[in-house]
Amino acid sequence: MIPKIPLAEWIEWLVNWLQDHFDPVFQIIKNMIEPTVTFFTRILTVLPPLAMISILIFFILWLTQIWTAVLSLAGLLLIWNLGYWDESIQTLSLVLTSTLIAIIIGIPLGLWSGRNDRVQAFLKPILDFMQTMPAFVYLIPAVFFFSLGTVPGVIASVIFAMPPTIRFTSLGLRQVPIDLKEAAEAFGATTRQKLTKVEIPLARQTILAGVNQTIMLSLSMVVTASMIGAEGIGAVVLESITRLKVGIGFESGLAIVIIAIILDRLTQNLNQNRMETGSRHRQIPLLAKTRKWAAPVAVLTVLALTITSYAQSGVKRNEIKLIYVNWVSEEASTYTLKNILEKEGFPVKLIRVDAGPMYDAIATGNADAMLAAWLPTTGAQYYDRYKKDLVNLGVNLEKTRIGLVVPKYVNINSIEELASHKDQFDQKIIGIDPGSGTMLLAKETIKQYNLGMKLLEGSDAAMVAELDRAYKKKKPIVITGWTPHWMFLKYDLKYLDDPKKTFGEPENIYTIVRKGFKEDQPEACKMIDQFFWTTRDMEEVMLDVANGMTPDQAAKKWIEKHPNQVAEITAGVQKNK
Amino acid sequence: MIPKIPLAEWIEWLVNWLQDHFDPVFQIIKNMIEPTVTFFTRILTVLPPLAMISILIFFILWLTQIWTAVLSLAGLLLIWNLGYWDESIQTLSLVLTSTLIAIIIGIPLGLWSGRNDRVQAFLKPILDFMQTMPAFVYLIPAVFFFSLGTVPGVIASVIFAMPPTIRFTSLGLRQVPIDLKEAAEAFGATTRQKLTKVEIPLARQTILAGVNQTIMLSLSMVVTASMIGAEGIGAVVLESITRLKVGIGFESGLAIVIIAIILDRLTQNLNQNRMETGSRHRQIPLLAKTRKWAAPVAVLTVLALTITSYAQSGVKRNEIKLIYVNWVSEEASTYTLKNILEKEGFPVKLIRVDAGPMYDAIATGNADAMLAAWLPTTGAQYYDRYKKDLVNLGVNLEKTRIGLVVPKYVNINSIEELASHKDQFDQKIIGIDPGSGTMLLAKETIKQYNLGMKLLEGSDAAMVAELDRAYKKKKPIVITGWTPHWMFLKYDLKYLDDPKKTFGEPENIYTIVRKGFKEDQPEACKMIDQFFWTTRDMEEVMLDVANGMTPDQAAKKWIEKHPNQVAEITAGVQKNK
Amino acid sequence: MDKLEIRNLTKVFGRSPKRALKLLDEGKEKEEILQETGCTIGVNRATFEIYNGEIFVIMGLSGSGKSTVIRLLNRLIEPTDGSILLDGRDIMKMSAEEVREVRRKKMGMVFQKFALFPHRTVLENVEFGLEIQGVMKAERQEKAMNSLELVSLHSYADQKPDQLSGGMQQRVGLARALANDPDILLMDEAFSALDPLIRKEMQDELVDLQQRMKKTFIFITHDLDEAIHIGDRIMLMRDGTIQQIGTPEEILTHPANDYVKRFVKNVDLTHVITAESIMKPAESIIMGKDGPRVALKKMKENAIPTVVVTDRNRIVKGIVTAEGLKQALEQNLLLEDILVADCVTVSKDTPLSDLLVLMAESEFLYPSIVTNETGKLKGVIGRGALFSAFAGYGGEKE
Amino acid sequence: MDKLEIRNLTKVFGRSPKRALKLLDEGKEKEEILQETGCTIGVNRATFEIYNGEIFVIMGLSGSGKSTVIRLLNRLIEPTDGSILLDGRDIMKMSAEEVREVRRKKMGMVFQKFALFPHRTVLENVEFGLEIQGVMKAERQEKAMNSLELVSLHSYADQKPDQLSGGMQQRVGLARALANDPDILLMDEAFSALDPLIRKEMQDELVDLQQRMKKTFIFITHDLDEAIHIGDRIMLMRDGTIQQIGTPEEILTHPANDYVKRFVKNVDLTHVITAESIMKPAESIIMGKDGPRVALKKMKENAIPTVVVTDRNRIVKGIVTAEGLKQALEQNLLLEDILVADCVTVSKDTPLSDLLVLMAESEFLYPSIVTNETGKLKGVIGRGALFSAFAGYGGEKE
Ligand SMILES: Nc1ncnc2c1ncn2[C@@H]1O[C@H](COP(=O)(O)OP(=O)(O)OP(=O)(O)O)[C@@H](O)[C@H]1O
Ligand SMILES: Nc1ncnc2c1ncn2[C@@H]1O[C@H](COP(=O)(O)OP(=O)(O)OP(=O)(O)O)[C@@H](O)[C@H]1O
Ligand SMILES: [Mg+2]
Ligand SMILES: [Mg+2]
Repeated sequence: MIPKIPLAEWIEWLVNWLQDHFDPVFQIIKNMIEPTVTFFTRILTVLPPLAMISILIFFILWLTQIWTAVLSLAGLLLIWNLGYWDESIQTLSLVLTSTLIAIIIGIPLGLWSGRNDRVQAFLKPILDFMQTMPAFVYLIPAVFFFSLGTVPGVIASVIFAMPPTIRFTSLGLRQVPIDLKEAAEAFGATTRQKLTKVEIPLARQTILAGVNQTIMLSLSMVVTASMIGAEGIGAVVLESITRLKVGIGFESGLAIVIIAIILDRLTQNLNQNRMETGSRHRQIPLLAKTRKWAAPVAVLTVLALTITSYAQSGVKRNEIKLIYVNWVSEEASTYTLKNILEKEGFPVKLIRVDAGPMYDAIATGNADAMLAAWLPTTGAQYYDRYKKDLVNLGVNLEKTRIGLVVPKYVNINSIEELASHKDQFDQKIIGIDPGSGTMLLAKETIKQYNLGMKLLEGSDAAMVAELDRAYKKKKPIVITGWTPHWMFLKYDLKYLDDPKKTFGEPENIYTIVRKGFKEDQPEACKMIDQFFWTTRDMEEVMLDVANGMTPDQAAKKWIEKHPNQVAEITAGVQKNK
Repeated sequence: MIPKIPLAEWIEWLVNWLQDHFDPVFQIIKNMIEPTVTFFTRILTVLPPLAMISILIFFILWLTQIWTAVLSLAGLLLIWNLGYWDESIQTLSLVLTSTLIAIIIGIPLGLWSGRNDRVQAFLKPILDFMQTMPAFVYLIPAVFFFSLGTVPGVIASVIFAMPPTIRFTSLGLRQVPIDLKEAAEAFGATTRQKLTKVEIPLARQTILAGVNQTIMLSLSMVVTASMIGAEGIGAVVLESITRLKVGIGFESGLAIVIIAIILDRLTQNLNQNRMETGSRHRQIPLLAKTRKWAAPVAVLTVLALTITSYAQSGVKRNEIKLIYVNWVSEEASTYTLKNILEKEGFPVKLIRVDAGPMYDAIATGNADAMLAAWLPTTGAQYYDRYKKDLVNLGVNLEKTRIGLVVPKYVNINSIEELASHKDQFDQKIIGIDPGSGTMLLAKETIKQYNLGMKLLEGSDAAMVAELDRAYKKKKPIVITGWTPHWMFLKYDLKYLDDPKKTFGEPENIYTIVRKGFKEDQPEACKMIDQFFWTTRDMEEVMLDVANGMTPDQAAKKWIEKHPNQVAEITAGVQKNK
Repeated sequence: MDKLEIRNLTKVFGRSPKRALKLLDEGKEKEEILQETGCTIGVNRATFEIYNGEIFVIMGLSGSGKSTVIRLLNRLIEPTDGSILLDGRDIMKMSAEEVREVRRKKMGMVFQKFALFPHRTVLENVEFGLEIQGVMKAERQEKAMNSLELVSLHSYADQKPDQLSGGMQQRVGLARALANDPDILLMDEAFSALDPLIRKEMQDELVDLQQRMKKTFIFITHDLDEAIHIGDRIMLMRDGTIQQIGTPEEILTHPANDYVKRFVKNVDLTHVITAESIMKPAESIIMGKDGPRVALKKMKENAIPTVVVTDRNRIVKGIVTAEGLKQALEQNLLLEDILVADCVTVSKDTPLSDLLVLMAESEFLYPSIVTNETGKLKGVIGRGALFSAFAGYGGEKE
Repeated sequence: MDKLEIRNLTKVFGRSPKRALKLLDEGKEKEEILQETGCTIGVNRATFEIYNGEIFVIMGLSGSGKSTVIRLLNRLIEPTDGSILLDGRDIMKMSAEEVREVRRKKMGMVFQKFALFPHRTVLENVEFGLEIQGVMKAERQEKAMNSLELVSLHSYADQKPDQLSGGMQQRVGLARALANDPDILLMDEAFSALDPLIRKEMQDELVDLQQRMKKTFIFITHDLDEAIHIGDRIMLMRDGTIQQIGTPEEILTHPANDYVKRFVKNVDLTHVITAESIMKPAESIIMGKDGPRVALKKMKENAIPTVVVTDRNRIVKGIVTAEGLKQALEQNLLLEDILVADCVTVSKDTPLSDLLVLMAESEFLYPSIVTNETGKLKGVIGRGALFSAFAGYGGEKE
């Protein structure tokens, strides 16, 4: 028997080799893609949502029929209402960039393959490869090459989404009737003229259907892209799904769908407009007559927005990038710091990631600061790894705690007592998501104390819901709890003593900035360094968020209510002009 | 301001409502999809791989040109050589099923929308929805409705992959020249005749391009589908990627690509065959003349295979479903048991899943038995949850162990000594994947013993590679180890004492069967009950696998070498006829 | 009997047919209406009948609505207004099912632009109509083959239409319509791409079909000669309106207006006017019964220089001239001896142009004798009558 | 001067042209070769020239390779063999660049199946050639509009081709080719869908273009009358081979073989043969110089019944007859008094058929006088000469 071909090894070697030798190339690619995405995001976010929606609708009105515009308006307002505007814009930028790249590369390739059988035969398996090689497989190398963020997301989208454009451009070209090609030739058309004047216009419908597929597929990659740190609505979906929140997942998914439908209608209209010129004035009574102004006005508007956004960004140039991990507690602290910084005139950009990438980003200088280093336990694995590239500014919150928690009205005080009272609690401890550190420790605890109770799995939200229900009926309940958590503000709770220390020692949360940040932004760094608050403060903010405020609102409220604390944080810092 | 529309809540409510009231419908769907997938898998696996490859190639040769067949042969052999044959067949079955469904639903819808503008306008946004609503969002409800496994995978594939078929069928129909439609009408063609005799043949190219896209997209969903338990190559990709094994990920991804390329070539050839009849005999000198026999022979072959497979399955009807979690250790034990059972004439089906689903499957009766219950710690969360629906047959392997491991030539024996010798080990402990329980315990250990060493993350394989390197140079090294593991056979290793018991107590591995299994299959159950071996036995098998054998081969080898032990296991059991 | 009755048939292309019709009522021209409304007048209130078993030819300037009329007849396009009665039933009011039946059994069509199915071979194209009707494969292939042989394309049966030349494609379209064997054949410039030889064959085939099978043809052509040759009646259209309907002769001799006149201007009427229409009743004597004297008497009575000789069944034998008679009387010859047998004898539908040539060849020595199909005497045409006919119909030449 | 020299041009469609050529050499028929190899003979070793400024007509049965020849001329299809010299340069050896130049500047083409661009308006279609050449928008629109006016379609400039009737589409194709103003125009059945009136206009336009602009036309048609009317030379093809090339008269009077004979059988030669070819030199006297006696003498010398009277510039004044002269001598009348001025006078390219009609109208009293363009005497045609010509060329009629 033939031995197994060591393909896996070859590939790993190749990836390493590429990583070692092609870095400049990857940097060039990165430097081309990143600004494009930023460009789109910038001009789309330079105005507040409603203003932006108006402008967009105005253009849609120009390009298409009235009811498409109405539909788009409804969709965009829904996105805004659901609160996914910013994320949607980021997603849109990502999709526009990938689609743009896919079209710029795909259409020429498609044309080539439409005119040359050999190219077609050569491309076909490659296209198959691009569409079916699971994105997960090349996302990892993509991260090696381009580091986390939007760029590998765009690249993955392009790889997955480009084939339809190529395939259908080729197909469209091949379907152009031969006698029309001949006619063009008979008049001495160059290959190029034949393409632009005859073949492409006639293949237009098919090509656009391909482009439409490219847009759809590129949107369908949004969630996958977010797995490697691409910002946008995909991240929301991913987050909600890992938390089993179908509703929110659907909501945010819907935002993607709305973008898809609007883009689809636009490309579709582009298609029809060309097909039947002159005779559609009955359907667009509104702006049809001024249609000729659409192009120049569009150019001017985009120019204006661009200038404004880059002018603004002139101020924002040394924007502070705060990165945080996707936990409610860190959300609270980071938003609070952000609002304080902004009040003092420092522009701030927030980046939400997983724990690993957070440390990575600071270490590589992709982000400036973070407030979320739970040490020595939780963040240890990352902290230890990147330690030499981080600057630790010290604690911003002391004494976090994990343990079993009961309402104050429960009459036991120690875990040891629990074993004998377990029937009171139905022999259940209400836990959270199975994978979390808290749960592991809770299990250990049950074992160590021989509690013989069942640890129920669920989620943070489910646990609080259960607590709420019991609390209202004053029923005994025991949950896995940790501080800071807003439930301690809302309910009268207490930790059960843990004589065996199975839940470990309390941790502190540290502030960490990148190397060189102090030199670059001494004032901001000082303020970040001085940021310090208590679990109670944090819980205040978290509670407001849990009750429905946005993190920003909650943070602002806290800042207003605690002027003294804020003053301490900003003490000795010069306002930024 | 308008309050946020509570869309998320509505959706959650809707999902619950559907779950409560539409269960019969979902069951019907499930009962239609599952047998189809099984059907494909059965007839494709009834023969050994090489025989199957021959048959497939023979048909490809009939349908297409010689070099397509050669290419396909190379591809299939590669898959087989890489060891992904079974998984590929499962994937292929899944893809064929979804494509079939997508075509059966998609083409009529496409035709309808191609002939009716209103339908087209209505379908467009729905298609956008299907393609861009992230699969993750509806996979969760799909699991609610259809439980884990292939069915929700197929449904997700169909949803994502069907739109191109609809879109391009519609487009193709719309591109048929109006004068040809008129000609058909002028001869009194019914709508149906016009469709089948004129419109579809003329739109064929475009329709097939759409179907091709459907196949591609359905293949691209394979990995996502595997996230909810669909078997096949997707699971391999997912597994390798979560373990950061780019090479294996690529290898298995390549198997998907090969399937894609072969399917692509086939549909493409279907296309061309019709386009230029009569004149291609120069390109297929081989079997062209016997082509007219292709259809009947194909039907006969499929029939024969079907009968054979179902005849076999007549024996297999009460096939024993062994389920196991995706760890090398459990692979070893499960394969060994499987081979013993088969030797005694009991047909066995193996199912590989994640830990949670494994317990779930036994509890719900979807699988019969498992050998992989690490208790009381590792599997506790699941075991506790499902306990009442499981039958615990007792231990099959005693005293698993986790701890820090060093080669015997290292001159320390306890973790406590490690602190003072840490420079000898470069202050490093070689760990495995960050999320695993072992690592958490190792971290705890470092803290508890105040070792001040760094715990390196990586993977099982990376750790062994590192160990191998050090071992050859007789360099001191400390790793996180567990028993059973084949490295203990290959290298002379020892556990470091753990006086503080930070790594917890040893666990045992239990055998668990579903309720009622004993009654259904008393003989098999008895044998499964009697299955018992030692870590050393298990490690033997694992080592062989690590050295390149397939699990089946390794299991068979072990059975041959240990007739006595096998005799004990099979003692008192009647051979199945 | 009327096969088809068309009443007030109107078709306006474009978005606002109502407005266009109103402008039309106000007497605007087609082009003005196009400029103003973007609507094109296809057919404008056409009312006419088509008789059973006739070849009805439609002519007119390009864009005058001929194809539109023909496509309205089998309802390929819906009319803006008007009705079409087929054997007394209104096609416009038929259900889709009924229309389909009509198209299958009663009306075949040859398209101006061929409209062959590129994905089918020539044979499969010709089979199409039968296939639609559910005829069995063997039978329909045979019929299709016959049809193809009719247009001499049987050796191309397995090629695809795009491998054929233009004229061959047109013939495939023809064969496709013929294979169906419908009562009524709608032929839109069905011969335009045919060479003269095949065209002649096809024309003859058409006339043959009409006479043997009593089929009705509605035939669009731009070839006046063809129209005159095969057409029973001709309809002339302009800008969607009917200008004149009539037999070829009617149209040629009595054009309804200037347009028609201009249209037929270049036709050499002498190709159309037949011997019958200018012949005079012939004085004849019966061979074996009458002698030279009778002949002379008849000449004198009627002041004519020749007299026709027939047998008792009025079968023409020849003529005798005054000189011949004189000679006979002088030399006592028999009628047979002075009989001129090689004089010009034509059938009554010989066009004048042919007659002129024949008489010129015989140097106008004798008048021509006109006979019916069985050779019986119908009349004579003297030189003078012929010349004056030419003076009247000779057409304007440049 | 030769504009185009075609040498040994061969085109075989299908996969194995070599084999087909071999079979062809063995003398197999086109259809046999098709059965045997699946290859169709398009053109078979055609060698001919096209002169500068002529209208070269190609005729032949459908499928005989006419379109193939024309498409080979501008290299739309690559020949299997042979060469084409345009102004002495081999088109087959030209680079793509050069071929493109030739197509842009030197050769226009009208397609048998129109090949209009459906996505462009009529005007944009006509602009196409100019657009390709990079002509500025305003200029090319103007030219295109002119071209459209020529085919009277300017009011349809903004419609799409599929909104036009067949004939209108063909005219758009025509306008598109004309707008480019090329030296050579390849016209593949360019008038087949036109009605007689517009067709006549177009023919005249063509002849005008040829004469004014010295353009060369290669013109495929199935209409023999058209071919004869506008063609300087006619080429007849059959199954890819050239059967005969010659002026219309040559072809009609001396058909090279049976096929050609059959092809032209139905043509009334008298429409083709002109007065010039049967006229006799005329005896004439000069008015004011010669008197009746001179006339009489000439008559007697030549044994003719009439003599032509001209002025000193040989401009025809009329004829005098022997009787007239006798009368003049008897009554001492002047030449003017006996002059018959209303005798038939025709130009030398009047076809015989017209002449016959004219003479018939005047009852063959006098011979016809043939003059050149300026009215100078060229010859006379007597009744006898005319009749014997008819006896020779009259064609077979059924
Ligand atoms: N693309 C092609 N593939 C195969 N055969 C072809 C092709 N084009 C033309 N032919 C064959 O070549 C021969 C000559 O065709 P061509 O079009 O030149 O005829 P034609 O003289 O123009 O006839 P028509 O008067 O009907 O237009 C025909 O027998 C035709 O079947
Ligand atoms: N689909 C259409 N849309 C708009 N206008 C049309 C359409 N079809 C025909 N017409 C217009 O209707 C008028 C009549 O067209 P029709 O095709 O009946 O002419 P025709 O008499 O057949 O001419 P030809 O002899 O050129 O074929 C033309 O002016 C044409 O522009
Ligand atoms: Mg027409
Ligand atoms: Mg042709």
